[in-house]
Amino acid sequence: MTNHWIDLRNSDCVFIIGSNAAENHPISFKWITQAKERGAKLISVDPRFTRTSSKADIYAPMRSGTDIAFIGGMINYVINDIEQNPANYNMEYITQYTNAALIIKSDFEFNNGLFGEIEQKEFNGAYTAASKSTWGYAGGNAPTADLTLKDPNCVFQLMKKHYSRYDAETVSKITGTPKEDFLRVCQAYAETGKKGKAGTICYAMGATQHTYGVQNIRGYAILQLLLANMGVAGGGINALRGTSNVQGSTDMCLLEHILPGYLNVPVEGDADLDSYLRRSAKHPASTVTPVGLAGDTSANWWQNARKYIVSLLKAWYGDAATAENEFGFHWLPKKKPGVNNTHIGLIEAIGTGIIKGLWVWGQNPAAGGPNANGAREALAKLDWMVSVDIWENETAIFWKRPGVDPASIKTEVFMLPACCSYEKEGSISNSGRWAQWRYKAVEPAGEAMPDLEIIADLMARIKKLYEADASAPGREGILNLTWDYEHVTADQIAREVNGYDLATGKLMASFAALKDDGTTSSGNWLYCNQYTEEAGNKCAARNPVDSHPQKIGLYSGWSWCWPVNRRIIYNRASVDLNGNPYDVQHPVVSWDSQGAKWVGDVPDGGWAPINVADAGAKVLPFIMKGEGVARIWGPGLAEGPLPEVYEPWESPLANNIMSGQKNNPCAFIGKWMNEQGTPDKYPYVCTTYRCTEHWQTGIMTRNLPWLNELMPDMYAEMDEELAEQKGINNGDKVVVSSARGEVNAVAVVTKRFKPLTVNGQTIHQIGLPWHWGYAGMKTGDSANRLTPHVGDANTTIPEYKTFLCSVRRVD
Amino acid sequence: MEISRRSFLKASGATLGGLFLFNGLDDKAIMARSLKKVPLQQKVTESTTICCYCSVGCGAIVSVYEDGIVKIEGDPDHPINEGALCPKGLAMSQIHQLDGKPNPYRLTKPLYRAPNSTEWEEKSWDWMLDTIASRAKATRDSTWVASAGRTDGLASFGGGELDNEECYLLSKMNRALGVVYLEHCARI
Amino acid sequence: MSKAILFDLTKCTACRGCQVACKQWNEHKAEETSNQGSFENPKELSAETWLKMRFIETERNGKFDWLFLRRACLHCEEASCAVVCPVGAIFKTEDGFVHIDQEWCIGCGTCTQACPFHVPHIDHHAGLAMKCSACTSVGYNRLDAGLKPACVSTCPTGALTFGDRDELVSAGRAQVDKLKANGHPNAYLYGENELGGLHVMYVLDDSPSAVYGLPDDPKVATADVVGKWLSGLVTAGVLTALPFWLVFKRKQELAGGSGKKGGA
Amino acid sequence: MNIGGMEWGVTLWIDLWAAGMAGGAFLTAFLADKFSGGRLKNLFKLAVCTGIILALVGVALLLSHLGNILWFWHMFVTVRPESVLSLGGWILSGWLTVACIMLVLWIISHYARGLKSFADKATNVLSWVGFVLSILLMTYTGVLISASSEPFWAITPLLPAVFVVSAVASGVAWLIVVSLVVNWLNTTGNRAWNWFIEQFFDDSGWQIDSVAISKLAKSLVVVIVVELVVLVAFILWLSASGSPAATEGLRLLTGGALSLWFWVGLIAAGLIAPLILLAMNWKRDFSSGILAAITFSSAGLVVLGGLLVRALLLIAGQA
Repeated sequence: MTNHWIDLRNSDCVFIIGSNAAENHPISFKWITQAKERGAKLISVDPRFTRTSSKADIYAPMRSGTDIAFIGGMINYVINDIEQNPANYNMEYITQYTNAALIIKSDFEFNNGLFGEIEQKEFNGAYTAASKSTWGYAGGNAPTADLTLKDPNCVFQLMKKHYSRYDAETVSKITGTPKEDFLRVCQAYAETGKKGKAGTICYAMGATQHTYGVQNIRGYAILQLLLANMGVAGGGINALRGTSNVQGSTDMCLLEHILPGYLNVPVEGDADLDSYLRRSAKHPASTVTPVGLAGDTSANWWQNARKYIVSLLKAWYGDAATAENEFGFHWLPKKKPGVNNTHIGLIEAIGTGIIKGLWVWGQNPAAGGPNANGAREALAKLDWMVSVDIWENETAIFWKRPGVDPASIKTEVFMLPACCSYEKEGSISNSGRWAQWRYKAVEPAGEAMPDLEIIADLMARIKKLYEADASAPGREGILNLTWDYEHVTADQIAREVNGYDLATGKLMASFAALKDDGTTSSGNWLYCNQYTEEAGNKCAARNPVDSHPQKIGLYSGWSWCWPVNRRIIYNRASVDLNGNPYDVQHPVVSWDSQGAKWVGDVPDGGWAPINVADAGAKVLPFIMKGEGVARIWGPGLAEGPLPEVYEPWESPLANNIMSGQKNNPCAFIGKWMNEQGTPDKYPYVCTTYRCTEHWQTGIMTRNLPWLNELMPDMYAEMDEELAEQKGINNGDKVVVSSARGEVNAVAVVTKRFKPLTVNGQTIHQIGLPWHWGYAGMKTGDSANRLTPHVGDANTTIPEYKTFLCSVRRVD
Repeated sequence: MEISRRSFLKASGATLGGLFLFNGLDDKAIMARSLKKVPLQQKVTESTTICCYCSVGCGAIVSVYEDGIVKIEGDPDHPINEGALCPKGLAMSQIHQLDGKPNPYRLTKPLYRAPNSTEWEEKSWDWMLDTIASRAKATRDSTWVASAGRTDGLASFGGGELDNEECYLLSKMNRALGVVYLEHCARI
Repeated sequence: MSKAILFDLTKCTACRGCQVACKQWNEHKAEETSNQGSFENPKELSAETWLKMRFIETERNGKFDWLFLRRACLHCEEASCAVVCPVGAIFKTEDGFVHIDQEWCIGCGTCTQACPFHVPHIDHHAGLAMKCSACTSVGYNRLDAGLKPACVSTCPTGALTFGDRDELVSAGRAQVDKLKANGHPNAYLYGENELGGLHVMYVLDDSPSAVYGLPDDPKVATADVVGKWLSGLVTAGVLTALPFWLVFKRKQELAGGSGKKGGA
Repeated sequence: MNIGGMEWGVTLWIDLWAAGMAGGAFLTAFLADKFSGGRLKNLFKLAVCTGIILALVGVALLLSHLGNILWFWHMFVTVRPESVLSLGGWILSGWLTVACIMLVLWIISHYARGLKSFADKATNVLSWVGFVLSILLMTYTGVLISASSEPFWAITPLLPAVFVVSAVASGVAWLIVVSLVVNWLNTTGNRAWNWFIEQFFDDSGWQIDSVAISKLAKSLVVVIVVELVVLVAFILWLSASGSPAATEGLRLLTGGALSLWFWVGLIAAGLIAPLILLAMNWKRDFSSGILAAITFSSAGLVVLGGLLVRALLLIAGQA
């Protein structure tokens, strides 16, 4: 979330798309309800009428997987409205704080759904380097701006041309959303473009779990920038994250492509730190300074990355990390470029025998990953597997799952009992980036141990093995690793994450003071400031008073949030060039000209406002971007600078209505047991989701009787017309099948799903929760037995949300 | 409220008074009675926690009573949830305890399944960690790519349910071992 | 001071935290349930389930809506359960909540039939009638401890509020007026006057009976009990007169007897 | 429809049936005796004696229905006239007390001849009290069900009428059945039976007058007719009530899952068949030979019909 949960109350329009906040984040509705009491509108766009929709002022159904058409249509609506009624929009924001006015290279072309030429790789297509180079700014590191937005090659005009194809009729034809509903959404949300009004977009996996998931979010970003909703209270793009510490685990970068603090992972060919930073575009050389804007300086904060990687290496390798050995940079593993190491790629690599050993820490890929049948088969190819969990989950017992003979599975399996959240101590970071400390309340169940102690003990044993084996390859990094965790505590690690001034041994006060000369350490620069000499462990702070002058609900004294306790990021975009807030009722920050300082939230850098600062120090607001302005035009992504609509990998349509390019050309298409279904055999659109009463693969909820009581069985939701065609009555047992498998479920026949008319064709959608599996107290079939092994072009997030299925009644 | 109660009395009085003159109305049911005062069980410990389910980050209070019963309710001081919790958050107590007894579905012992075996065997922590460590080393060494300082043979899943400190340590351990197949639920 | 709970249906998202909060506070076990084509579960209130949410799918003026109604004791001022209880085990607390004295109840079940809302249920194990006590059960009394009822404490959206009944009536009326002004002409504050005033009131956006299946003008179970007694007594009288007098008055046919003059 | 799960289930059907029948039998015998100038003391004794057994069965079942049997005494330290069950408890206890005292007085007057005139006077007074209590007892069984929130039971005031007339019908039928049984037992010459019966049937013999049995049968015909009339009125009133719940109960009864039991079991077997059989033999002696068998089975059907009417109405109201 760019903003945070409480801030939802400051919104004038809450636009929930690709999320079912009322069901999956029930407490969010505390704040959404308060916004509504203030007169805010709530919009829900969802294939299915959900508990969120039940509270919405406007509900619009849409065909799953057509978000880009929907959002592109909204962008088109807003652009037209901007041209007709510019007074209703914040033109200063659009021209000065985004790249709308910047000129793009003249050889940029968009043709029949493609932004250039594609070359085919093993699992996906990719634009050629030549094509990608046409997406850049004319003028390279000093692009010019046309503040009138009239230049035909400025971002605004290119975008206008691109989305002019997304008129309401075409949008309705693709999405199946009735045109009136679509226009009501456009009109209501466009109203937040007024100065002083704020609209927030809340999304979740409904937006991301597509082969073009990132481009869905890019669409939201463009819309929010056109409406000047970024950085303001009650605005932002808010990913409502689903796991208690998925934010923190992402910040700590338990991901193949990033190191703690979102530093890039080294790849083969990174000869030294400098070339690594250049390639990562986290280098002073990546600074872009637009010409012709009021702001004349781009902070390009990422150019500090050298300080952060060096401090990280110091935290990991201690005294062994020296300037001479580039602080141990080469002890970090280097990825092979072009190899997909993500979840889907990982399962494929198990399937093809590359991966021999796997440890799983509180995750359940045999139920939670895509194409679960394939994942379960793949696990049998492992030599050994470790499952660390508080329950026996589907992954841990894949070898004795229904229908397989355990004796035929060679994998050696270790299952370690872990503590639950209140049997141990530590911090977790919520979706609003608040890191909060939690305490041990009860003794662990049986011999269960905190993961922290398991990791510390395990690595200590591994380290000992390497100390004893002088012939072992690549042992230097292990031997030099700081691992002084014999009596490890969360407190000790929290300090290490924050980092030290190595000269004094004192905790660092903030990442602004981190150095690239090896005199500071920090396990994660983003968390530097969470634990200071003055304030102690700030994650444990419990000051219940909102100290913001206008009480906009920041509660800055309650816990701690990254970066440096900034509760609303990009907040320098919430003020005009003089530092006065656009929304005087809910100012995030404002410039106190008498005191020559910012008041309110921690600002995105303390520099004076653009009109106040001296020439050469007029810092543009979006400090994490090389160009200092927000990217309406986003050349960094795999499939082009503007989101373009494609059909999902499995689509009920023969063609893409918008262009000749049916699917995302850059999407990752897995090969491991991944059959593709066709509409003749699988005519219905299937989507998966969660319900309030269960959570993820269900292993954390299906062992709790109170929750089983509320939602006892796996079910399949469908519309009444489809049910009648198939002779299915409400409550009947049904089998839902895809090209990859079948699941049993109870039919929930409901008016909450309605057949949609898409390009004259009637489309039925079936919805499945994915909370069940064969382990635990209450079992059922896992919806992921049906989902495909395909992923987004940029992130390889699986396309869980749209695939083809069929359904039949079981007698 | 007085008026309504009296009119109710009158109504029932009128209906029955004529019939049963021998017995006045017993108004026990209608007139308010004081409740027997039995104080709540004495709490032994209260600890704050953050809900382990979704990422709203609601505060909760874990109360452990004298008889060992664990109850978990929303933390009224917490600015995000102000004491509220959804059903999952409220059911958190059952992760530890069901109807006053330990939840029988929890794992309480390290379990090992030998290749092709049909069942789990109980093992000690020491044995488990030593064995895993040697398996990890063997796999890493046999799949070591010296030029890139990595192993493709060892993979790690998980982290979204761990604490930040655990995630950090897991990241540190995996990177030190050269693991590049390193993923967790944020990806999916 | 008379207290109450106000349920504002327009704010409820049916997260059902209240259902679990109720179970947890009162230490109730989960019931075995099954999905029968709806999210709603358990199917009915029981001795172990004192509160449940109803999920109502409806189409009004061509517009679909999904409505969520609380189902638990409404704590009537004129409480049928209390009236019919043969041992006087059901009474009102000083706050106005209807309380079943668990040490006096004999489990006869009369209250289960008398309640206009079918709330109390017999716990066949304990042999007692059970229902929501607004968290005033002895040993589990949250109100005494200065807490709100568990369901109210946990409600995220403010759909449930607890406080002085007079204030909640005003709040409920204000919300109903707002609804009426916003396209809900049938909006209604259920419980303001029903049965002498309920201590659990509902802000409804539509007709209580047509949409929510609540009785429009609920009556105390014994409301017309005189008529019912009379109906029985008159019948008995008619039968006294008719067959027996007709048939037996010709006593001379009978052999035995003392010969005394008798009958009519 | 889950009959087993109904709060008011089989124990209550039997309870209400037995208690009502006890009251009905008392009322019948009392009136028969009084109208016939005190010539039917034997019948009266039989009614009281078997009525006590029925009432005890009723009490036992009522107690077994309680969730907390050991706390039944709470009912007897509480007087709550507005609670029908509380009243009912008192009425039933009062009735039982009266009946038992009468029984005791009869036995005493058998052993202590000197007390006979006092006992006669006392039983006469008590019989009037018992008569009133019998009417209240029968009525209470209906009012108990009717004073509820089930529209099927509560929306019309006629349920108590149905219960009263059915209680009287089964009371009459019960007396016919036990009279025939007693007369048959007398013919067996069983010594134990003779000893037992002589304890208080001695002064006027222990034979129930066959004319009295005929008269009871005739009364039964009339009562059945009344019952049919009241039932029809109940059904018509219900269907006119407009209450969906009541209409649904009625549908269940007359056209739904209960309809076979209702039409064949209750109406045909429990009412119409006995009515026809008895009416056909209006002029004949009901007490001997094949006619006795017909009378016996007709009355037996009415007794069972009395149970069925309660079961059906209770199920339909709770379904």
